[in-house]
Amino acid sequence: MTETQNLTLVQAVRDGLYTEMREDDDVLVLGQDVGKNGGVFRATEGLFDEFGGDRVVDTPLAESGIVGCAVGMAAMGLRPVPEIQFSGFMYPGFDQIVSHVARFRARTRGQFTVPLTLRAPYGGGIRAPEHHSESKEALYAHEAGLKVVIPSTPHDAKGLLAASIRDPDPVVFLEPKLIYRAFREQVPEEPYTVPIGEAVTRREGDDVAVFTYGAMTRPTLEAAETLAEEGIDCAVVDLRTVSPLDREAIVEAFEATGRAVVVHEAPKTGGLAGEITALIQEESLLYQEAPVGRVTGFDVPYPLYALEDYYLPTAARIEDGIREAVEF
Amino acid sequence: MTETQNLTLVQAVRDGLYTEMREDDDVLVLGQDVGKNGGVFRATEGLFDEFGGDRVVDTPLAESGIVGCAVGMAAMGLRPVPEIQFSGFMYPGFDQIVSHVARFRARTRGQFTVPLTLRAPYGGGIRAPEHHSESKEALYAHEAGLKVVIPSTPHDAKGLLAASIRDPDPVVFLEPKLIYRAFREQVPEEPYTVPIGEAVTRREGDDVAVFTYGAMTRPTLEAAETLAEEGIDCAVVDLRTVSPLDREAIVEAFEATGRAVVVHEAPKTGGLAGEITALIQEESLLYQEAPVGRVTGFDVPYPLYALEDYYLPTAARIEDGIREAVEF
Amino acid sequence: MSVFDRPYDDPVRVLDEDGAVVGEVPDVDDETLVDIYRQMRLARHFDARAVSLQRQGRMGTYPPLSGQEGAQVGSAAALGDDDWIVPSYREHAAGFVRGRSLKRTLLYWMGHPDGNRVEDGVNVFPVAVPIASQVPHATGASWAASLRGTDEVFCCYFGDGATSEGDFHEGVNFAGVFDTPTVFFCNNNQWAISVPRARQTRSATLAQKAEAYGIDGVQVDGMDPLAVYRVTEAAVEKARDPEADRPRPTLIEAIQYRFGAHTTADDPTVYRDDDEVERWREKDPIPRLEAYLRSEGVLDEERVAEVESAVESRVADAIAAAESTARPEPRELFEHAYAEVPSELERQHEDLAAVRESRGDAAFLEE
Amino acid sequence: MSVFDRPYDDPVRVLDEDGAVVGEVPDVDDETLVDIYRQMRLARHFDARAVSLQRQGRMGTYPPLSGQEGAQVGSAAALGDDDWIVPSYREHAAGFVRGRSLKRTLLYWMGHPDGNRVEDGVNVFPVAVPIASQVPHATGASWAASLRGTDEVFCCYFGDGATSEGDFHEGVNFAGVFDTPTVFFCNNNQWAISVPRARQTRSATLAQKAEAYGIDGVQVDGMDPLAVYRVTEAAVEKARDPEADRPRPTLIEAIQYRFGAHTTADDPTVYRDDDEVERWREKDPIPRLEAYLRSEGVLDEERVAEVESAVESRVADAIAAAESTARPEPRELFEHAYAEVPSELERQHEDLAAVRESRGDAAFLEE
Ligand SMILES: Cc1ncc(C[n+]2csc(CCOP(=O)(O)OP(=O)(O)O)c2C)c(N)n1
Ligand SMILES: Cc1ncc(C[n+]2csc(CCOP(=O)(O)OP(=O)(O)O)c2C)c(N)n1
Ligand SMILES: [Mg+2]
Ligand SMILES: [Mg+2]
Repeated sequence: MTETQNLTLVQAVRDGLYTEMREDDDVLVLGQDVGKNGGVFRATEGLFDEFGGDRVVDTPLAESGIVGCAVGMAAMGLRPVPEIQFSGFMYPGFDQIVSHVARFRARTRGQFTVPLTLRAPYGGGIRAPEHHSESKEALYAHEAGLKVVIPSTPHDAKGLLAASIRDPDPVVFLEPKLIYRAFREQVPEEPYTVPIGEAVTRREGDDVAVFTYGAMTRPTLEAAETLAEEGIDCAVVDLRTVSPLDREAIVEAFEATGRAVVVHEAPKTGGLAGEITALIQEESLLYQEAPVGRVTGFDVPYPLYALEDYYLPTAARIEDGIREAVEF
Repeated sequence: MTETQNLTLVQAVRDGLYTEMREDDDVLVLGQDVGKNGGVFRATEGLFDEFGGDRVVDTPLAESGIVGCAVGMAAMGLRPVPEIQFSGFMYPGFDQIVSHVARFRARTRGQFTVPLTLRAPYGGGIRAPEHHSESKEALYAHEAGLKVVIPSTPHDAKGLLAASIRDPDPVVFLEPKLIYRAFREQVPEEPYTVPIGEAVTRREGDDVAVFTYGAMTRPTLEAAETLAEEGIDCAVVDLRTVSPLDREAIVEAFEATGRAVVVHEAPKTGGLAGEITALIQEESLLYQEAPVGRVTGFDVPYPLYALEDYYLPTAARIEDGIREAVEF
Repeated sequence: MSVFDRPYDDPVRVLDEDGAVVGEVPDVDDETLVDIYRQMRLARHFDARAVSLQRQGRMGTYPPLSGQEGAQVGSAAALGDDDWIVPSYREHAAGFVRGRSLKRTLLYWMGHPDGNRVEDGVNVFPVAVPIASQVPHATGASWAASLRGTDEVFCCYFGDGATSEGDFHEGVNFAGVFDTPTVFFCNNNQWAISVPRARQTRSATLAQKAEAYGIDGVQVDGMDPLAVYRVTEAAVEKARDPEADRPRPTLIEAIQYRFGAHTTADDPTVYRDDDEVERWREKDPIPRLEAYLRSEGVLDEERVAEVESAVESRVADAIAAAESTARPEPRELFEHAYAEVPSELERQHEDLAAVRESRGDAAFLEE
Repeated sequence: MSVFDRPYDDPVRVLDEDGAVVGEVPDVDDETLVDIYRQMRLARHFDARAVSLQRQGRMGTYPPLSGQEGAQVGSAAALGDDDWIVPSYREHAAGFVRGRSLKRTLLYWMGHPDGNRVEDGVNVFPVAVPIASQVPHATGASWAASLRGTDEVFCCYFGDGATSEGDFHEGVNFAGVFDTPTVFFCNNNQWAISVPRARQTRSATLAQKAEAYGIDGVQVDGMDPLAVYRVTEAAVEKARDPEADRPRPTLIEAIQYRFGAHTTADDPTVYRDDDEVERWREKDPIPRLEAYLRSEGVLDEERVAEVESAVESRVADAIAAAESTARPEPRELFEHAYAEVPSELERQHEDLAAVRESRGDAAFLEE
């Protein structure tokens, strides 16, 4: 029988790192404060003591250096897992991500590959200072050569992280920090993977398909429950991987109802909801009974936290968005 | 009577810089090789001699420094026009663009503003080395606080550039270098502006609306001419500004025919065609007779140039895409 | 001889740890000295109160500065009236010296958008959270000043960790090339969260990084406000009115220590010893200056008590004012992204307003 | 005494401009010396032919290296068999020394994807076009080698302009902190396109930027292949087998000049004087080494002629081979973005294939 532990999402991330490092000596983590401090969210707690400073590396404060060094390491066959302290600080490393991480393989016809997993806590809602609440997954999803994974449960977090670390392609692994400690789940102690590129249906429903991921999964499920009381039956699909999208799952869920809503906290314009809408109508226009609704963050810079509750989609806004799609 | 000159697009850019610098002493250009060399595409030719080294500044080779210094200058009331030599080299300055250029105004409730115009030659098709052919306008369009302008004619280039420089908001001004010298047009000698945020119809047509911008405008028009011979009558709308989108013009052109195709050279997934599709079905689903077609670059890193002709949308691919939308 | 002509590892000093004079006291009047003292006391008290507000859930994450008052106040006090500071997120004290209000500083850490506004006429850049990203801003802003022929000097603050970022390198390098009137003031507080100074870089001093840019670099005892004053004053003077060959920009490394946590979200006991903290506490800038001023007869029990109570009431008033500030209106979200609100954004605002209308604010705010 | 213990502005030299010995000749056998000569001749001839291919429209933009052979060949020749180079876009000559084929180098500049592959067993990183972005790669790769306990040293090339980029700063700083076996080799050819060295930075030398990272920095006459050999060999040795206190990484500034244009798209007469070019031509590394080798009796007319004809036919063969390489198939576009082609990308490929099927390649290719 599989032993399990009751873990939060961030503990599951830590456990995923731990088990992958134990499995494979080539795996190492590097980043700011990941060592003795165990990460500002404790995602690497205890790893320094367990694996030592060569495999759990506190780096200087320089994101391009972190990502760029990880590129060099990965090209030489290691499996680096660089951490960027908050996804809002990935931008100083953006050139390395776009110009190198995403394209080393394509450029060299697979001769040089950089199978690194770039982790970052992401998203809003924790009353953080400026620049600490970004959700810009769309930037990475637009870069061919990258995979982009966003877990929404402890179980998935560990399994998707393991899959990412083992994946031959580089993965941007965004961890919704709003739910880092929001709830616990039984997580197997042993290593396992959850496949990249596969969405999962969190709730079955016949009236409308709601697509979401990350921290928005919970208010979406909440909205679905409320609507169920009104007799509106929502399917809720957690995408888990936002690049490449699980097109088959999206199309199937959509065609079952002809109505869809996409929920994400990233800004609307240019966000993934647009892409998902486009792919739905590309594949399934004839099934479409209503416009695909988008319940998203607004097209504004993420505000200081006194206003973040208005910025982020809430269960109420999601409900209204779903109702609109159903009543169209 | 207005004097005009017969200019190429890059000459019109240069002329736009020249007239704006003459009009306003606060306008200055800075970047790599913009001085004595006149820019690697000659977009700043002669400006150094005309305005001197304080206003036409060769900088060290550092994009974050260029953009970051321009932020400081703009915050103090200057109107800097930083040039990034190729849009593929904007990424090292991406943090400054996203974290500061886009949000100085919002953060400070309009107290500090950074009305700079960030120019870069962009797009593929000129047999350039790696990283010289990027079209990643979607990255900037996803950033609230930025405007993103892409001219497709010499006349627009000068007028839009002037509008950008005078605009109170920061503008990312992407110049399709494939058509820098592709054709000439009469361009007024005096200063004038073309409004940001307004699309223009390049060709009227009753059967389908085709939305495009930049260098893709020409093959799109070409495709439209070919299709006209077959009796398919395309409206071609040149968006000119890709953020904020001219939603009204898009909706109007779409509703007139109920069919649309979007053409851009950027990769498909997460590209602006998805956003435009989403906005069309959001506003006008009931008019929709066919899926909105997307004729775009592929979801791959931009190839070395021996393959770029296959990567870029051609008149033939655009024709096929339009035909599909019409025949659906 | 210029204060810059010294080995990089020989910090400028004025007072020793007991407040005894060991270097050249800056040539300022007593009121200025008392003011430096008062500002340090203000900052220290503000800091303690802010940390406690955070503990009580009345404020979000807050970065304390205790221990660093000497560097912040000493430098900011040495600037001219029209000069600017370009801070990171920890320079509350420098901000206060320059006229930034306590109330707005509190509001900022309370997540209120008004906290990011700067009082009119106060020459302080908005807080920069992305490390080192403000460095090129300072270069560009001071460059603009010199292009316009104003006399303004810009003092840019950043930490020891910031020196590892590309933006530090690019920003200071541009300053060297364009010879801008900029003072790059590094608050080397020995730690970048949990990463010690020695792990940031193998260079023996941070001051010597100036070599890479052909500008002057100098160390100063950052817990000696008078030494900081002196070296900043010299850097400002040189920026404003350079000698023939001397570059205008200067890199100052102010050696200091943060007594507290990196932020209220941080637990420093995980990564550093109490012993170390204790050793640095002996260098506390406040008793040092107080001892000197008492020995000079500039301060006495009574004036110290006066300062104390003035500082306490100022902070209390500011907290009261901040806490009674109205919550920002949600429309604020949409108003300032652009000079004019684009139509789509207007629509988004209407959507939000509609939900609030029908559901009330309860739909957004946890109790 | 170590070759690194010298003022930053005192370049290591071995031969003067006429090939007379003015420093310590590296301790290598004659064949190695002839090989350095041969490789420089090869690079020079390759360069001339490549420029002319571009002029004839048989190749795209090409960055010539004439004038820089001494630095590239001298350094690459000093590496051990298992060592690596991490080049920018201009180090064709260094690549040839390490076993990179002429043909693939040509294919790269012809835009053929096969040009980006490296021959099996050849320890050369792919070309890096974004300036300085390869610097952290070299640090990371050499760090990996030292973590794994291999003996490999990584020599990273970049230009004078590259030293202004944040990635240079971050990459070299990491190397200092983690004490990686890396040689940072700066080809200071005086120009970054049209921007002169003096405009890149106010620091008097680039070598002194090493101060910022606590590592050794040294200047070398980059047009003297033997001086370059010597200093690189010392840096490699130190990286592989460091003395107690000495850091493993080294920053080498090789002073040199590009005789030609930045690339075939550039017209240098716009920004620099012929005089300047002429002055630097007198330092040409090839005649210098040739004079020395002739004076030593290692080369004579006959061997020089041999080298010349061997070089010519090698380049001619490579051009023939490159030009007869089949055009890449469009499916190449899709195959390598990911280890496995995602379904949507497969569909995109099918779309393209369908258009080609119905329209033929004429629909894509201008005649
Ligand atoms: C670009 C960036 N990366 C990471 C962070 C997260 N972070 C905030 S403060 C800090 C440490 C800063 O250290 P230092 O520069 O020494 O300043 P100090 O906090 O000690 O004043 C880090 C890593 C950030 N704010 N910005
Ligand atoms: C990040 C980046 N910015 C700009 C460019 C455009 N560019 C190509 S080469 C070059 C000059 C490089 O100068 P240097 O580093 O001295 O190398 P050199 O070409 O002289 O060998 C520039 C600006 C680039 N390739 N990458
Ligand atoms: Mg610090
Ligand atoms: Mg150069």
